[in-house]
Amino acid sequence: MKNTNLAKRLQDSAIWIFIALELAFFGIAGEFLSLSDGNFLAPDNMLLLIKQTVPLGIIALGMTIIMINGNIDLSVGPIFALCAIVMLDSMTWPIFAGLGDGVIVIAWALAILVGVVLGAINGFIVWKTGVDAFIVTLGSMLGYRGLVFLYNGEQPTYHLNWTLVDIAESAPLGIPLPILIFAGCILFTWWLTKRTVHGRNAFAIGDNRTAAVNAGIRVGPHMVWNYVLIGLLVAISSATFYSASGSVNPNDGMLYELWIITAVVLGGTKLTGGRGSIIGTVGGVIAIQLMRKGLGHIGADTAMVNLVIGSILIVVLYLDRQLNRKGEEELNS
Amino acid sequence: MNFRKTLVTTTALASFAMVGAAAAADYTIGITQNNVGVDSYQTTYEKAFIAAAEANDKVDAVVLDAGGDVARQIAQMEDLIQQNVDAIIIWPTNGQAVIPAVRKAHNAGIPVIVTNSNIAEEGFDFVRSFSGPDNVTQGARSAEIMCDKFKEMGIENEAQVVQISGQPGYTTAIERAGGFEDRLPEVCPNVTLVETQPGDWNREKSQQVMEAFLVKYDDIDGVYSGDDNMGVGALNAAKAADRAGDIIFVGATNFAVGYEAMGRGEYWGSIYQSPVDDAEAALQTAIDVLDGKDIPFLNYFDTPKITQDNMSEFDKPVF
Amino acid sequence: MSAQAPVLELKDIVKTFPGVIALDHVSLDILPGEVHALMGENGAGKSTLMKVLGGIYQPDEGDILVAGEKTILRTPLEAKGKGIVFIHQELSLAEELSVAENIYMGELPRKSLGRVDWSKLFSDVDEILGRLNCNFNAQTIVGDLSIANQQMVEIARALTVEATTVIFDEPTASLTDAEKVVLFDIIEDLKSRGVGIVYISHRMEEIFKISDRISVLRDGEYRGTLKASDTNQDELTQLMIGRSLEHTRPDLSQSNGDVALEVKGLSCGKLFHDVSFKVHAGEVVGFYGLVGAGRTEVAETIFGMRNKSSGEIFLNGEKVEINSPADAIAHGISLVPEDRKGQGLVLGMNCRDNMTLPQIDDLTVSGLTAPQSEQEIFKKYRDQLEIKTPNWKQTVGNLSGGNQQKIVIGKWLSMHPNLLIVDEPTRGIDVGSKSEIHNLIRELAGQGYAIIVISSEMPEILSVSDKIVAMFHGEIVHTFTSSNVTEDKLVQAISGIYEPENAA
Amino acid sequence: MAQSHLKAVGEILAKHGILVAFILFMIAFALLNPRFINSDNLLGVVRSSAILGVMAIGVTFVVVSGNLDLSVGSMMSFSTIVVLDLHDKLGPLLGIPAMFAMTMALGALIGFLVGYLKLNSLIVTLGMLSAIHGLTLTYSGGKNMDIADKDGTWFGFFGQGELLGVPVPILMFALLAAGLTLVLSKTPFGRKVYAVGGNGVAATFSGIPRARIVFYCYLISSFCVAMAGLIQASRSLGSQNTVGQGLELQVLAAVILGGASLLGGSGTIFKTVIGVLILGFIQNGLLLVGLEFYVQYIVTWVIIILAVWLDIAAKRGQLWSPIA
Repeated sequence: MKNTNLAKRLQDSAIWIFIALELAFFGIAGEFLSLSDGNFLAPDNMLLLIKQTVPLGIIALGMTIIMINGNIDLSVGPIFALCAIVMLDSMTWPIFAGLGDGVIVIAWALAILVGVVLGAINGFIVWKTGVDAFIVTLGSMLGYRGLVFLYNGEQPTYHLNWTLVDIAESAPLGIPLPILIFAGCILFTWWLTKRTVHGRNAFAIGDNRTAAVNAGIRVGPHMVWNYVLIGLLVAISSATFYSASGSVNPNDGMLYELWIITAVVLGGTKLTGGRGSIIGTVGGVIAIQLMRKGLGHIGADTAMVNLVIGSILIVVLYLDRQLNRKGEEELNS
Repeated sequence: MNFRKTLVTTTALASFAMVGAAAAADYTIGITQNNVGVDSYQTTYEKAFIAAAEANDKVDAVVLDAGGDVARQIAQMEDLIQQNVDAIIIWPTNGQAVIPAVRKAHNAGIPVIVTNSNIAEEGFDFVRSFSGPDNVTQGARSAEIMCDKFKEMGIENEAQVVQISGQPGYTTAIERAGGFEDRLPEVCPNVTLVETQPGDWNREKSQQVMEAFLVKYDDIDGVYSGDDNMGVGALNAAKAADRAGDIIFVGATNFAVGYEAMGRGEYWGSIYQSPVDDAEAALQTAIDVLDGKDIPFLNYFDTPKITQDNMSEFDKPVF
Repeated sequence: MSAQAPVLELKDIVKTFPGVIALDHVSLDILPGEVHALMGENGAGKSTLMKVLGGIYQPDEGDILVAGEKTILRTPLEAKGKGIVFIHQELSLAEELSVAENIYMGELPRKSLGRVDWSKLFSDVDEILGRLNCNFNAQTIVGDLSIANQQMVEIARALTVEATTVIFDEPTASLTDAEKVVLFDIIEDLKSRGVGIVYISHRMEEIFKISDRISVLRDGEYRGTLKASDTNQDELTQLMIGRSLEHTRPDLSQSNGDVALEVKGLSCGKLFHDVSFKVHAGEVVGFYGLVGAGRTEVAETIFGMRNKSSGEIFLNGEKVEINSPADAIAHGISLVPEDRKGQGLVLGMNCRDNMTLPQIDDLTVSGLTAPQSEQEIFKKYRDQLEIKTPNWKQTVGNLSGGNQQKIVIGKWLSMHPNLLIVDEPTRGIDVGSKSEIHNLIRELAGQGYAIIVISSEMPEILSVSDKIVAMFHGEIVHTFTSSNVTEDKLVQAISGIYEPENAA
Repeated sequence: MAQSHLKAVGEILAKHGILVAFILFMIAFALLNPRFINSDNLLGVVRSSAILGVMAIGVTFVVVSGNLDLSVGSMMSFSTIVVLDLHDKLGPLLGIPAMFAMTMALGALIGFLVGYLKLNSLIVTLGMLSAIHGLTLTYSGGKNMDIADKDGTWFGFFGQGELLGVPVPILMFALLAAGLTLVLSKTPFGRKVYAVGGNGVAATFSGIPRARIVFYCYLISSFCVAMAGLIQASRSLGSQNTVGQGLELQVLAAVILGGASLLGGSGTIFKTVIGVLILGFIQNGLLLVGLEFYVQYIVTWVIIILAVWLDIAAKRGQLWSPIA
């Protein structure tokens, strides 16, 4: 039994070893190749790195719980855009005219409402129709993107409110607000998966659904709550990001779902469910953003970034498979 | 730490040639471009910009490409600010969304020059200068080209025109469409613009949009597209439905493909705009700002009309 | 055991599946503080009865009385609520979670805000594990435990609830002797606390060691209950087998064919080692043993599904290397797998396609599939095996278990193999057509096929095989010929307690 | 009684539901805008869905074998850019086969990773989606790819030409569909693909080389992508690097709409073609009715969920899922 513990420990920390390698490589390579004099490993450059992982990072936390549960959600991209549209547009609605800057709180609340409702719709369809989550969310990815365009045609939704921008760019206790929000979400989802009954049931359902059903866990509502949670996290991520930019294009959020699934898998969460960790996912998201930023720093163009990230994903998948290869009992089917 | 030092010294010479940096470059100028991979204009712009920067030994250039993603462009702006470059040139992916990032650079004391496609009004007081074509005039000139041709053909009283605009939310697209839609009724009051759909600077999408127009409208007399890349897409659709003969195509930013189509007599006219001028003007504006010279806020460079009649005066675009 | 009120009573339980009467008016009573063994051949209805008790199946007729009161058990959860706990042979655990979370799955102790009360959970579980003197604690991850320890977790789960009845289904199948001792102590402990225990097993010596009363089922009928103290193995075997052996044994033609298959010193990792035997053309070699004895694994290795770690295989005297089923089929070997649904059939495909799958490459006309020749094969074996299916288009998933089995047999017979291996030929077959399959096997032997039959039903092995290879824990204990085999020698052999006096 | 009745209706619906839906849509749109059913329009729609259709046929093989392929989008951009570039460098006669070889080499790589190394097909093709996009950008240096002398070449034949009055893309689409239907439903290889998708273990037990079958399915899929790239390149004799972006999910939607199950073992090329045509005609119909193109996304969402839900409901005999 000993080697499985070693394998498991290796697996859990694999993503962090990978990040350390990236830091070392870009740190050294950066000295020569990069034109800017700033040192890549400078503390505030690292802080900037974390800030840039926030949009995908927050959503990836929700995706982790969905995948631990054995499901998946391809519709996070359009939900991300729709929440932002409602947030920015609601600030221009006449009924809130009298509130002045107070409208910001209402705008955030509406954005979160949109995220939760769209998440709940996904959850109910998966539960009540029994259709596979991949197909349901593939459908809702198209449907929600349609809703985004329906809202404002092909035009971007734009409202620049400088107080909102100042809030979003503020840095209480010296740490940028988005990082604090991200930290809060990490804490909550980590606490949920490690400490609460709901979280532990997610593992049980993902690992052995029949055992969970026989033990009396109500799988349906559990799934709906997970989709509501990811909807909430997408809304938080969207509100945080668009408060600082003020304008959203109908095509925003494109391919977000693919990058997020990549990060969660890199972090060690199994696609078939039952195993996964929030901390691993945070590692996965940072690893990808670090790769993008590092390659940019040493002058590699977008082509190289895509080529490298795609290949690394496949290499990690192969290593992961080697690590938990069962003994020779396995039939060579 | 000494390991890194020895590593640095031994390879410094090797890297010296590659970076081509002069003894001590006065200025480090960072540029974040819109989407280099989207079309040849932008690729040629990047090459011209790098060439201009290397030719000028007072300048070190940090060249980044946002790949059309707003989030990535904002991250690149933050990176450039963090590396405290002397000046930042930005080719905005979305004229409105980048304003807060531009303000951050302004507050950090780094002068910002916008190139090719301006940012929205609210951002003007954080920007030192805009260097690029005057897109509103371009739109108006295209309207004039189309109207003159209709008059020549004598159909200026019942002609129907469709428009394929650029990427929604992109200032150049909004300004050119605005210029065209304002100027057309002034020169040809009876010509009706029946529909406008975005082609997103994408030739394939423009071809599909044109196919839809061809199905919807039996007689189309003129097509105005935001640039020749989209214009050629529309032309291909018309040729496939063999109705290209009786449609007047007018575009902007004359691409090589547009120039050839004009040579073949299928494409009527466009606006001549060279990415090389665009790039060099942007770099020069940045250097002037750093040298303390005062330059006009809107620093346009001229983009003349080009039609089948006068195309021989221009040499074929290089992109 | 004084005549106390039974903890659990089954009265005239009837359960039928399409074409099969699984339980025919079975009655059973479990007294508190008693170990009530339940014995019977495979397919005698034992597991069906237990699934009725465990709330997995609903009886068609008859009543279940819990502490004298008539109740209906719709789900395993309801059964557990009524104090009936079922420890399955296949464990249903979440391997990624800790022991504690598995034991209290679905009922984790809560604190405010839906938080898990970890301290209470771990202390309760450690206390139970202590009672079972397990060598692991509440926080160990189940995936890291051995099969035996995982079984302990299932047993521990029974102790979390005030169980009045605990049902063990073949619990010692994969336990070492030391672990068996621990299990029996636990059973003693449960007994002393007045819990009624139902113990299902094949192993005679275990039954006599721990059980007070023994009930026997045969072919879905209740055959009676005996006191362990005043009965013996022969009487029980007789009760289990019922019909006298003589008339079931067909006349065994003397096998004079040459050696079709010879296996020398074959072993595969921990599964089985140093297995050697011969199979002649026209001879049926029966492999008999308990679950986990390695019989299926031997067949899978011969068929190329597993890679052997050592040993040689000879077909018609010629040494062959078999690394994949495709090689085996090329050498004319066919394997009818034990798990019809999982390994034998593509449920989504129709009957004809399933039947002709292994030889599809040969049934072609200029590169395309030839429906007529496939049709012929299907019709031939449908009639020969009397497969009840409306037409060849019927998807296999919609057929009954017996017919599915016949499709798989037809699939491999149509290959005209020179070595046919059949794993549990009549599992899930209704009692009526079992002898049909046995006659077919004998007939094929008569036609010169070399056949290996793997079975865990003694009467089947006895009635079909010319030679019987008894295996225990991955080794061949002894090879009997049809003349010198007796039941109790066979039973002793497969339980690993057989001392060959001087028998041939 | 009710349940078996529902099952019977469900069975018919599941088997031919797609056809019924397709006909209903056509009638509805024809009534709303007569221009919809004039031959030019119908031909135009089929021609423009030919590219998506050709790719969907290839992906059908992959889905029936129980796997997924998200890389077809960027692989199509790759093949379009490469054939345009090689057209000028080597001339069409050499360029086209070279492009097919390069594209099928990518297909072979994926086939090796998923088939022989048994890696998860969703993640492998997700990685390849990004890697191939990088490859395309590196190959083209980010520039558009345009044929220098557009009039002096016959290369436009595939995308713009006509044969016996029928646009060439439609002919290629029909020919490929017919040919591969033959392969999938009438050859031993096709039977094995269904077996591997339906139950991989049982297939191996029947002597079927599962890894090799999966490998060939990805090879066929990459052949179809190369065909699509050829048509696309020839249609406008020039292209951008992102021409195939987002097609992979539209292709998957068409295959699922056609009735192929993501678990493998079911689905036919005919049904996939119907799925592609449904998507094409809905987009066209909505356009003619005057609705924006994005309404089509919402309609597609509804019919995908409905189509798959009814199919599952028919199989289990209950409308609502049994999940507690």
